[in-house]
Amino acid sequence: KKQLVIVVKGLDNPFFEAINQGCQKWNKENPDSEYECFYTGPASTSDEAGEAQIVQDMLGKADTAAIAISPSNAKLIAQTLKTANPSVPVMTLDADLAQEDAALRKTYLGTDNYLMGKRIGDYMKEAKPDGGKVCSIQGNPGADNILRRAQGWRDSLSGKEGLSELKGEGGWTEVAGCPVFTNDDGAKGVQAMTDILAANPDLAGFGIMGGWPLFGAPQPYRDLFKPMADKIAKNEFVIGAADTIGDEVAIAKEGLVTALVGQRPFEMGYKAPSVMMDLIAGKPVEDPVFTGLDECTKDTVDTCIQK
Amino acid sequence: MAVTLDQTIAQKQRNWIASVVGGQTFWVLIAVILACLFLSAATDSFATAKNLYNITRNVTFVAIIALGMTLVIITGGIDLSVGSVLCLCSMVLAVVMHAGYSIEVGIAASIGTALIIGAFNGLLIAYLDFPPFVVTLGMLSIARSLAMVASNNTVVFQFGPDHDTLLALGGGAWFLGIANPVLYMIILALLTGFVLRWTRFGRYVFAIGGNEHAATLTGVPVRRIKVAVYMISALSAGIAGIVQTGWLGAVTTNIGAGMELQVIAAAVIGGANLAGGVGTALGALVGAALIEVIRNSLGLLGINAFWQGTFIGGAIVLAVLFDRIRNFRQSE
Amino acid sequence: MAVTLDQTIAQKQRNWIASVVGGQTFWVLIAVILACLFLSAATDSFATAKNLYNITRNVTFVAIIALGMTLVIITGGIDLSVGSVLCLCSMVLAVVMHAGYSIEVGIAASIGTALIIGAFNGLLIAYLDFPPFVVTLGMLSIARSLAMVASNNTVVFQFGPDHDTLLALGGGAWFLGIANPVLYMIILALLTGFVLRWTRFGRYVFAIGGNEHAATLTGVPVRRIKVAVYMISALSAGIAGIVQTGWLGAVTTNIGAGMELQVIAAAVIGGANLAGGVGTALGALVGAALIEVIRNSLGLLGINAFWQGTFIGGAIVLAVLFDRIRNFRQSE
Amino acid sequence: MGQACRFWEVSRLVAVLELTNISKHFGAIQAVNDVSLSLLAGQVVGLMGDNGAGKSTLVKMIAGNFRPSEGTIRLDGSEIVMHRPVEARQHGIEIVHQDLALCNNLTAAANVFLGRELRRGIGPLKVLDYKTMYRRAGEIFRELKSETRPRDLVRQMSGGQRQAVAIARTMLSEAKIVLMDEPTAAISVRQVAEVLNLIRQLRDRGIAVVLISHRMPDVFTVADRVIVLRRGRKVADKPIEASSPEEVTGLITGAIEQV
Amino acid sequence: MGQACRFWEVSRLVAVLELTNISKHFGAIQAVNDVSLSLLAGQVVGLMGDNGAGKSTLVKMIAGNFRPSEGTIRLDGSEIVMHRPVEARQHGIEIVHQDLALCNNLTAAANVFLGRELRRGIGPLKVLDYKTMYRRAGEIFRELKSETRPRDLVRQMSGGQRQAVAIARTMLSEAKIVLMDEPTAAISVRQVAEVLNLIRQLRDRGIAVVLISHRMPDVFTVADRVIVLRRGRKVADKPIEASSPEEVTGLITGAIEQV
Ligand SMILES: Nc1ncnc2c1ncn2[C@@H]1O[C@H](COP(=O)(O)OP(=O)(O)OP(=O)(O)O)[C@@H](O)[C@H]1O
Ligand SMILES: Nc1ncnc2c1ncn2[C@@H]1O[C@H](COP(=O)(O)OP(=O)(O)OP(=O)(O)O)[C@@H](O)[C@H]1O
Ligand SMILES: [Mg+2]
Ligand SMILES: [Mg+2]
Repeated sequence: KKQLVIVVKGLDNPFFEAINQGCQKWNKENPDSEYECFYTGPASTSDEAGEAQIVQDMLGKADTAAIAISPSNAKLIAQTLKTANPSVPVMTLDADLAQEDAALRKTYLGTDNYLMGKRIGDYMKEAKPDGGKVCSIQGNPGADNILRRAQGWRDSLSGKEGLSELKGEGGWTEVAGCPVFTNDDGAKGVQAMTDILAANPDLAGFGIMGGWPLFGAPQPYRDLFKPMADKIAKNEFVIGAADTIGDEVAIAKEGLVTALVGQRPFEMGYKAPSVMMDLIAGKPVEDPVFTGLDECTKDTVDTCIQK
Repeated sequence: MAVTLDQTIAQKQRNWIASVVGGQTFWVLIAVILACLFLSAATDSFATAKNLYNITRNVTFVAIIALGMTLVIITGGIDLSVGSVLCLCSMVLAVVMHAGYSIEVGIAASIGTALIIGAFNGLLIAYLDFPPFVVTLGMLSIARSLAMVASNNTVVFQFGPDHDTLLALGGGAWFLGIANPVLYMIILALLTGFVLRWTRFGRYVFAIGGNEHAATLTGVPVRRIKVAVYMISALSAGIAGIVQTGWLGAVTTNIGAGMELQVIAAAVIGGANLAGGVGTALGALVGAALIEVIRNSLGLLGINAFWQGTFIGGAIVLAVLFDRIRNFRQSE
Repeated sequence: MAVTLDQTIAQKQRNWIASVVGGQTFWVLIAVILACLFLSAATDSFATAKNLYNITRNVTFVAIIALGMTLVIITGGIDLSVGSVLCLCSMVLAVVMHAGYSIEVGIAASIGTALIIGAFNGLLIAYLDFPPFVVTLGMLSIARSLAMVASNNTVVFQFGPDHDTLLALGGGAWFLGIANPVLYMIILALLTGFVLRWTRFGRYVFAIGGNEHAATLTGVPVRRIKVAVYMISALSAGIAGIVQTGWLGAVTTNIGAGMELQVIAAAVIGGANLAGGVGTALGALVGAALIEVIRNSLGLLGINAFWQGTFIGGAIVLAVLFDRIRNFRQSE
Repeated sequence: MGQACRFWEVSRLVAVLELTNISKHFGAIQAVNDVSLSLLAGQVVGLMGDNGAGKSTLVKMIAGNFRPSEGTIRLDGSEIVMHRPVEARQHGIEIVHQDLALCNNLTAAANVFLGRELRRGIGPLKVLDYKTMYRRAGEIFRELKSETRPRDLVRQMSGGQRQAVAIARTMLSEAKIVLMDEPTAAISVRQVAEVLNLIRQLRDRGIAVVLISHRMPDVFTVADRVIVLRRGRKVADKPIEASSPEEVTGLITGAIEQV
Repeated sequence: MGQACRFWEVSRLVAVLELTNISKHFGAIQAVNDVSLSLLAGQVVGLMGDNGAGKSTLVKMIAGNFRPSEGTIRLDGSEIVMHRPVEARQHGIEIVHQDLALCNNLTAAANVFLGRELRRGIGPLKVLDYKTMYRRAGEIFRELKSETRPRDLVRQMSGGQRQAVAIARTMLSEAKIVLMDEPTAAISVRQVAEVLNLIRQLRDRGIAVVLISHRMPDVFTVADRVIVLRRGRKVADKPIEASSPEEVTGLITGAIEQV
């Protein structure tokens, strides 16, 4: 069978596993297709060069009919694509190339990360219009999608564009020691949040740009915020968090987070093969194709996730 | 003359105070205490019950593994696979319990996995004379890959019927308000200390690290001890994995990534010598504590995130500096 | 009798064929060749010009650093900071060029950074007798943190006026269609091989690894050589960083993460002995090549992504197995 | 001379250990080649030979460190096969290794008792009995007249003290055979005299002693019989009074072929 | 005896090296305490003493491995301060270390030339001259009558061969002073004779030799003068013919206080 290849940033992330689930579901539903969906990636999300090497390998493989890439280093993948000059259609998935390299791929399928961050900010601002001291929790220091979310989040809170740190704009101030980079480690995330909270008792909220502290360490997260459940309910303390993976929705239900803004990785994985087949067939395809966002608050948890 | 000989034989070159003060462990302990005093004075938030509760709990996972690692390091070996073994053991526990088995079955499966991996490492190292670095580096890769296979790379956060028991095990505080993981750590440290000082096994571990050839010649079962030591190291990673699972309430396939270097750093900072023959259980704890106190303080002091790595790295180097300066003076 | 003595003195216990075949490097080279033959037969896509171009280029970054690491390992040390140093040097180059300076200035700044870091590591290790593991572990943390500071944690992908020169340097193929990085790697490997075999410096590196005490007693400038060795290691990471920047066309604070273990694995698989005294430049290349061939083949053979780690880990262990079995037979 | 004769006579009665056609090769190297000999209770045998002649290899086989490639070892008339050094010790064979086999990071007492630590306690829970080990080690050092402190690390000890620690090992249990591989190489005249005295004491207790040494005077002072190895083969085995330093030197260097 | 006298007389004329009130302490340990002595060209000095008496420490100071805590060293009448072993060699002082100071992973020739490799080439680009080093090393081994192959690794060598390698180092250049720290400890009678012969050869070339040994016969065979250290102090320094093994033994053990 010819392969529709999906290369993700790293296998160590359950988010990408959801993409894989979508990919496998597509395979199950299309057993007779001349194509199959093939999922791969480097072992670790931080292995950027490794991802580029896998992209090369896949482009060099005779079976490859089309490829969808989730670039962890957009510039690097762009460079790789330039030198490889692939004959098969290329698209991006989940994360996109930079604006000026857009010509290297046929389309982008995935979340609008900027919008996602903006929505997190919107929820926080709505809950606490006066602002206060905040801290953003980020993942890997080099991850572009997270940086874009953070930008959207800041833009939303400040009402201005392109600030790299909030210093009172729109009433919001980032405290010293923030942003925190957790390197996609849930426990580390919660530990850092605990420290920040201890150091700044007057903190007004957290903006969590990647869901690690919630789905990777749900229990310590609960332990940390259960005593503050009241304040969260009264919007005295606000937490906006990314993703709806694992235990996150349950946490929202318990009222320990103001709002969740989640992506739809399963949908990405499920849709990607069809998009790629369209590209192979030469059919016109929209650019970009945004998968939607699932937005959950305490009240909407039962209905917010698109099935 | 006879008196002199008897007196000489009864003497000891260094009394126990001298040998305590002479060790690196002591100086690192001093550093930890000084750091704590400084933080208590400099911030309101350090010396609170809650912060201390958190710090002591955070320290445990690295510390527990560092105990096993210390044994390995004393024999002159190294175990790079502990982070991945922690991940695999957590995952086995999670998957088994998620499938509806009881917590006992889950823990047994998890411990069993750890022992098998440790035995594999140990057999290759002891009987086929593989370099420990290579074997355990290979296992680092293998164990994490198996964790992905076992879980299908998903987040497991529901642990079947015994869900709450597991969470209480890792997240509770059954005794005097001390976090459970801390209790386990203390028990394991006492056990390790006891084994090292008071058992024949511990004596052999030191002998192998001091002079493996001599140990073999005098009839120490060097190979069996080495296998046991790698099994203990994997076991400690497994135990840490189980406890951590109970604490976190969820398992992903990236937990414990990069932990091996942290654990080795803790053991080495605490005085274990990678050349073999030297190390203590207390040192493992103290080394882990120093790293955690630094990490905690960076948050409390509001240090810029970009600079935090510099502080942590600097502190690791500084921790050994005390000991070096002392040695340096003495030898000159 | 006089004749016998003369004959004895003229003899050599092992001729060069025996000593080549006797080394681990040889067996790993055989393994690499076998793997390549197998892949050429089993897949259509392995033995294509493009794939070979990619493989040879991919191998270079680990291989170049492994050359420097081999020197460190021969002296009996270890350098865990190379991944972070690669990152910092790339970042310095990128930031300087982005600020509008020429490529020469950028490279000079980058190399200068590498040398300073190497000297720092080396001075602590050689003159203050710090354990190499601790110092370079601290530096692992520090260098990456400094890279964040230098770049403000942004992605740098515009390199000022000499942008294209830099990309050509790393991404081009100026000679017979061989990727430039491969050329650099070959030149550096020849240089390293030459230094190890034909210079006094190389001789001293081996002497230090063989018996540091003896080297000191016989007047080898042990400390200065050690400092030089760590500087070379950092330098090799810096060079790899510059070349990789030219190839990648973008620098983030992530690059080189976890690379230290890969590099050490390459050196050790290639026959360097972490106990010191043994290692070759060719070995570093062969070790890096084996790892890359395995990685490449897993993708080409369509192995399930979850299982890839198991294969890579297994291969690392297997690589040493050949050598072990041979040794084992001999000693029995 | 009269004394030596006395033991020579006794010895004919009791052959504690008999080696028959023992060989050992390491790969291509033939370290010991078809050696037969017997050790007799209460007799000191000096084992001499050039560097690399195979002396250490021979005694290591007796001590259970190596297994012979060929040949048999008979203890008190019955054949034994030893797989580990512990088994040799259980048979009453003790050895002082040429490189002393000491762990620098342990105390003198710990080194003396290495491999057979004393333990106390009840049932399966047994802990090391430090006190008794220190006491016993101290007693042995006193017996050896060596200023060695049982509680000190071996790392800091002088050559003579290290030697004392290695020799002390052989005195832990009542051995039948004591093998000494160059016990006097690096120690001063004072301790040499002590060691030779010790060997005489062992002999007088009826223990068979093998003394490997390159020091002709030592061997001729204390040994009852001398065995010379050359290139793995036994080239001489005779009562000491029937030989002379000159003859032995000739045998070692090969100037004399065989006697 | 007559010969010894001859050198004793010569020596009064030429004091190659003079130590004045040399002391060395390591932390609290006083290894060498206020020792003065002079070495004379063409004279062999036997340096004896108990284990830990400070013999090795003393010669290491002469060889530039340690710097004295106190006291001065005078070479050919002018004071020298050495910071590194190379400087001592430049002054014509060679040493054979007690632990031989060999690198097991290098060849015999590489060990012989360690620290002063021969190189060839033009200008700044110099490469190791393997060929000449192998040749020279071979010549020296031939001179020493040692069956040592310059191209073999030291790891695989016997005790005697290792000793030969260490001794060969001292013969690379024309030394004024050769210090030998127990060169005969672990080697067989055959090589002992060679080493003693070698020492005589050195002496006859007018070189001052210090021989540290625990073997009384060696010292009394070859030395012209004997110095005894006890607990870091010099307790005797007299011509060999004015002393006796018994006296020296007494001095070493402390039975005789001082002469
Ligand atoms: N473990 C081993 N592996 C290979 N060869 C060995 C081993 N042990 C000894 N040999 C070799 O066997 C031969 C005999 O060595 P052995 O140590 O028995 O000599 P020796 O008589 O004790 O010499 P010395 O007086 O120097 O101690 C030597 O050629 C030596 O290199
Ligand atoms: N580097 C060192 N650091 C500390 N103490 C030392 C050092 N070197 C030697 N000593 C101590 O100095 C004293 C003299 O040692 P030295 O080696 O000179 O004795 P020696 O006469 O050569 O003995 P031996 O006959 O055993 O070789 C000993 O107590 C020894 O422990
Ligand atoms: Mg021997
Ligand atoms: Mg000495």
